[in-house]
Amino acid sequence: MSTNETAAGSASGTATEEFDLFATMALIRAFETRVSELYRDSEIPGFVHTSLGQEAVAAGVGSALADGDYVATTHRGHGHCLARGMDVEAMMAELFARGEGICHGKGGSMHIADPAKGVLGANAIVGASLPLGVGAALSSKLLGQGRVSAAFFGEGAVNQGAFHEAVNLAAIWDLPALLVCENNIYAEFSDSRRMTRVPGVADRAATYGIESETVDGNDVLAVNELALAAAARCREGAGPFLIEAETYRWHGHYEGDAQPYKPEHEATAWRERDPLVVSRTRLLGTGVAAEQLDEIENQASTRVEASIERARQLPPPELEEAYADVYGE
Amino acid sequence: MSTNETAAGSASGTATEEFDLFATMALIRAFETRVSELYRDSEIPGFVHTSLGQEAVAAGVGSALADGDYVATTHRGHGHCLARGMDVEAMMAELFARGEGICHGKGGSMHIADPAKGVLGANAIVGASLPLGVGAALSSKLLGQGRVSAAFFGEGAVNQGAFHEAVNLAAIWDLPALLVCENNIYAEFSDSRRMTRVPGVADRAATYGIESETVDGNDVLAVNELALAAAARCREGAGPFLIEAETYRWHGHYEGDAQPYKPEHEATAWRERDPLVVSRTRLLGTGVAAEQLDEIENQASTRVEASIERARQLPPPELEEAYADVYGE
Amino acid sequence: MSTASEVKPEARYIDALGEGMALALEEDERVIVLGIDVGAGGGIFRVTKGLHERFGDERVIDAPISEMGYVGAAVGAAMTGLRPIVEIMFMDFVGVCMDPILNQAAKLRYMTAGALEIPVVFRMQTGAGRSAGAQHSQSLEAWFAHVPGLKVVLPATVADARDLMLDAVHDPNPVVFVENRRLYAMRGDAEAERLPLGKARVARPGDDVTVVTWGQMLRECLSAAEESEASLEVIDLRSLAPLDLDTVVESVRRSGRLLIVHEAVQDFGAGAEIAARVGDLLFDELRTPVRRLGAPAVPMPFSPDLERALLPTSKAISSAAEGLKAEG
Amino acid sequence: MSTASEVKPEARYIDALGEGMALALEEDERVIVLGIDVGAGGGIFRVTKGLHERFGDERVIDAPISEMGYVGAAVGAAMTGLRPIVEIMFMDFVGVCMDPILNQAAKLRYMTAGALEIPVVFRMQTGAGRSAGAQHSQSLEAWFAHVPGLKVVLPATVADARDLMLDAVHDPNPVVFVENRRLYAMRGDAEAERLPLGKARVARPGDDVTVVTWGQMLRECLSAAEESEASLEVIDLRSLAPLDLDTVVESVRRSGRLLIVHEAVQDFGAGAEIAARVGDLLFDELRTPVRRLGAPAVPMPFSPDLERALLPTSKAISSAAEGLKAEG
Ligand SMILES: Cc1ncc(C[n+]2csc(CCOP(=O)(O)OP(=O)(O)O)c2C)c(N)n1
Ligand SMILES: Cc1ncc(C[n+]2csc(CCOP(=O)(O)OP(=O)(O)O)c2C)c(N)n1
Ligand SMILES: [Mg+2]
Ligand SMILES: [Mg+2]
Repeated sequence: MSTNETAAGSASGTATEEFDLFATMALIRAFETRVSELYRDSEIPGFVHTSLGQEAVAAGVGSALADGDYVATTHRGHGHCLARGMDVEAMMAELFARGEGICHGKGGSMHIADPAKGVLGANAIVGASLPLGVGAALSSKLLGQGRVSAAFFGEGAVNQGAFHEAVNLAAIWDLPALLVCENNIYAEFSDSRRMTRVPGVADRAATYGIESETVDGNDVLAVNELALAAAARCREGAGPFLIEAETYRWHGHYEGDAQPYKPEHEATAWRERDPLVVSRTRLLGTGVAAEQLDEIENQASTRVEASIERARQLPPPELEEAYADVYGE
Repeated sequence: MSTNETAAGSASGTATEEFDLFATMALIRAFETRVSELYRDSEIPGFVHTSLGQEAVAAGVGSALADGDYVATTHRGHGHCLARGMDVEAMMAELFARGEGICHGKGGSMHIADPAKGVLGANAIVGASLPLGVGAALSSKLLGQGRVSAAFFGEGAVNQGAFHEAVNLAAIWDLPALLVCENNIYAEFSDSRRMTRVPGVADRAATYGIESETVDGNDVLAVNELALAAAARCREGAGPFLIEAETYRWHGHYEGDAQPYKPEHEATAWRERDPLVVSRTRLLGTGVAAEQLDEIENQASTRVEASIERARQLPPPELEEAYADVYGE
Repeated sequence: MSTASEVKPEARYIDALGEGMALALEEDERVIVLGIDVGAGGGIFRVTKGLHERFGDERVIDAPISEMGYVGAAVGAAMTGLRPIVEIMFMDFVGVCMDPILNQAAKLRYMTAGALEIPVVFRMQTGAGRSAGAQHSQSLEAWFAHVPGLKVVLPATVADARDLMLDAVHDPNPVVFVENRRLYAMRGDAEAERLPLGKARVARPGDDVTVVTWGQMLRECLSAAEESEASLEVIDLRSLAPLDLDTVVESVRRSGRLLIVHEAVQDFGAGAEIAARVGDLLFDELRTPVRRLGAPAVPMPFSPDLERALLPTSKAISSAAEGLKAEG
Repeated sequence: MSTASEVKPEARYIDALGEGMALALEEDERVIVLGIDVGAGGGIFRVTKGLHERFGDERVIDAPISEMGYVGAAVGAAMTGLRPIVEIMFMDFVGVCMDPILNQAAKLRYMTAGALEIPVVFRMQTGAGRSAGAQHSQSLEAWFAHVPGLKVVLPATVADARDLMLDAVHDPNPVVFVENRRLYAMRGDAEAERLPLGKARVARPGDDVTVVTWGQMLRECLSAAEESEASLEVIDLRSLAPLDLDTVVESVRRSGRLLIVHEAVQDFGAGAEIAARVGDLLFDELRTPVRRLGAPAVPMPFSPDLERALLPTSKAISSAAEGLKAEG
């Protein structure tokens, strides 16, 4: 699909659609904002990587998937989970390491998962989402399920052998794999443009003989329309598709990282292209009232706040939990 | 460098140069022919992968390297070793697992090496030659040695993550790495064209931002001239270069493999483009006498035969050898 | 291809492996076989011969030389409804694809509190004795046994080659399935009593010394038992995880002596765990120290002479056992 | 940056590591530091802080997220004249880059009959206790100790963080250098007596029970020794390969009792090897069975409460030691 088609698609997006996308972004924003604070306040243990600034990718792709579709994601996966409808309370409880967390406190931020919703999990090994996601696509194809498997990964993961091998497998096996690169320019402290001579990730698809497209990752409608088209293509059996969503992470790699490696003007410019503001502006232009959008944001905050209140009250896992689920019967 | 330049270079190749290249090929041919027989007769143990049919790549690239340059190679590495001047007797003794073998009988065909000649070894892990070769190139660059490091690999190895990662490292670190793919179409029993949608290996260089060129791997002069130019480029600090040499292995993946997976017409066509015949024909055209070439071939056979006779007489390694060289002091 | 009951009593180990896979493919559509050249080529050692012909492209799948990719994909497929039998051609190659085994398959059930099930079989061919050199001869079963969440089975008999394969496929957990190459050509009874995965087998009863082993070394131990002046009770462990310590302990209680034999490097090998546990549990009952016999701490040399000298032989086993008997 | 002699007596472990690397970089031009974000960023845990500033782009090199590539390149560089210190950010990540360690670095000297020398240091940060989850908390030292050709060092003190780093860089062999993250902030004496790589240290003398440990668990064992009613002799092994069994045996000869403590999963862990060897060598001299204390066979859970419950504590150590003393 060409950029033109996408642009055309974008124009035809209705306000109702964008409204839902905006709501998803608002939820991710509220969630991540509070998670960042809670982590700083040591209420959440472990490692946390927030996706603030990248909400449009999660919302745009997540909303393009159907029930039964799969998502394999990364260490920066809260947004993808929320966009696939995972329960906010169960997620927050998990980050708090509670027994009622979605993974009973055994997974945490880097491993949060909900297979019932198709979310095979965040993953703390850079690049691992790709073979796993491709494997889920293999299941879908061989079992004739017509499911799409979306594998999220960062541009830093592209330098992993796992990327190379998995993309090729998806290509030669013609799998319904939606390969979604969130190019937020940095991998930890490293400017990824220094880590390869050809920074465009979509360009690399050609070497595997698959199609790809770069999209403005801060424009939720553009992401969503591209993802819808790409997912439809996958479902029709046309093989894998690679999306490169250009975006930016606002916070450090981890909370507390002062990001000395980022030029201020760059950070500022990207902040100005806040995906929620981009969407809000467009929605206002279509006649949606600001109050309606504020209300959505308030609802998101309330929902997140309630999940925090609840998580705080919950007990840690029972000790037996530590010994459970190592093996199945 | 463009194809034109290479062609120009090719035209200027003198008969004397090709004469030496022919001699190297003849040696490899004689060596591999006998090794194949000796293996069938159980005189050589272990795994053996011959490079019959691929002699022009080894000779062409090997002769383009200078003293001090490095070679990291694969399971199919005899030709590369011979082309770098490794001692035939010490090599044969190694294949016979003798104590006087170049590796004291501890390496064998898949691990034959001679660091004194820059040969860092054959390697039994597909893809491993690439990171190792790139590491040697890093040494050359950081120590300011101006050495070129040639990493040989098959087209099957291109599907390994190690290829992807190593090529990228060579690119971003601007290393004097000569990446030599011997595309002999097959990886074990698999037609490699089924294992990727874009079978041209040279085309893949673009994804790493490095230059590359495809060459007729059965034309030793063409290979040599491309390799000379590429090595010069590496030495000047212009960064890595990828050569894809199109060739064919005559024998099975291992000796005894009946190769049911190869269409007969394909095998026949490639046999007709025997690199030694291609070179002989050209040499005859420049006025070299057939007897001279026959003599070279005879000398090669005699040398190989002598190495076999000697190897047969040699004793196996002393038992203490098994315990030596695990650690250095 | 025949069904289980038709396997000839003197079938080969390698055919029993193929039979096990064929039965698994036959009984459950979700089972697939995946690996380098496992398809029409029938596998580099011919273990999967005939499977592609019988079950087709979608069930018996050739992979490119991309172990990290296809082993990882097998794990992803196992999470989502397939039951892959994935081949790692040589155990040594786990060096390029350990992550999906170590960090994904072994841990994802636990990390998701049981929400993900990962029924995958990692077949890997292993072992020295064929002059394959240091990168194609390793026995690394101790690594896998050290990783919670994995099962590790090592069939040593023809019947187990088939039966443990079926058990591994039926198991809801990731199973590392270790095939010693030197067993491939072995013929034996395909109709031996079937024990569940996780249960050791007393391969030969005896009184003086308990010999615990697995994989290829079972044959050497049984030969040793034939040759030895001491009466050896030979136990084929069959799996390291689960570890059937009860069977070992029961035997050592009677014999008072324990010798552990494995092909892997002895230092930090799996035998150490058994020695440590029995040494603790039966401290007062052991008549002699627990002994181990494994390969010395060197990479496996290419030379067949050197290689032979490094691997435990029936002679070394019987003399170690006799030594133990003489000790106390 | 200061030189060795200026390190404050109460320096931090993490600074001593940096100091060790700085000294190595200073004294030998062939030494390089390589890893993800080890350069201007100073490392994700700030271990390499200041090195890039001081030694520049060509000596302190940022790598992309390509462990297989850059660890393999480090091995290739070590063969050809450099002496790389290469970082694997978490030991768990060996899952993506085991081949260059297992099949290349460990074996190439041997396979070339000594013609290749491979002086490379594989730094890897390890350990649980930070709620990092199952993929960022593993202690896999037993894997490396099982591979002939590798040395495995695990500095447990501030002085050793620097001194073993220097020894590892000077060593002509590949050295796996294990840094437990929980030690990074520890302060301690930087000027302790210097022992060679391969020699264990008696960290605290005692009479009743010998406690053998390494890495982070040394602190717990020393606390246990403070608290315990039994008199514990605590031995810091410092390296698993070479394994200084003599020091252990000498101590157990006196105490008659041995407790081995490690953070890694107990089953098939490195403690088993020590238990097996001592159980054999001192069969007649042991008063009680050799005991081990390690993590149970489960992936490390995220929850700090669960995690705490799984790791050996000083209390568990002292009660195990007291139990041994009571036993005999
Ligand atoms: C195999 C492996 N290597 C290194 C790391 C450490 N690490 C965690 S996140 C990260 C950066 C990933 O960058 P990118 O893929 O761009 O994702 P982003 O963080 O930008 O979302 C690194 C190096 C890891 N978790 N796994
Ligand atoms: C990591 C790894 N996977 C698989 C193998 C088994 N193997 C040995 S050679 C080979 C085929 C290699 O093909 P190619 O790279 O094209 O080289 P060629 O044999 O054609 O020279 C394979 C799969 C191996 N040695 N290492
Ligand atoms: Mg990024
Ligand atoms: Mg090939």
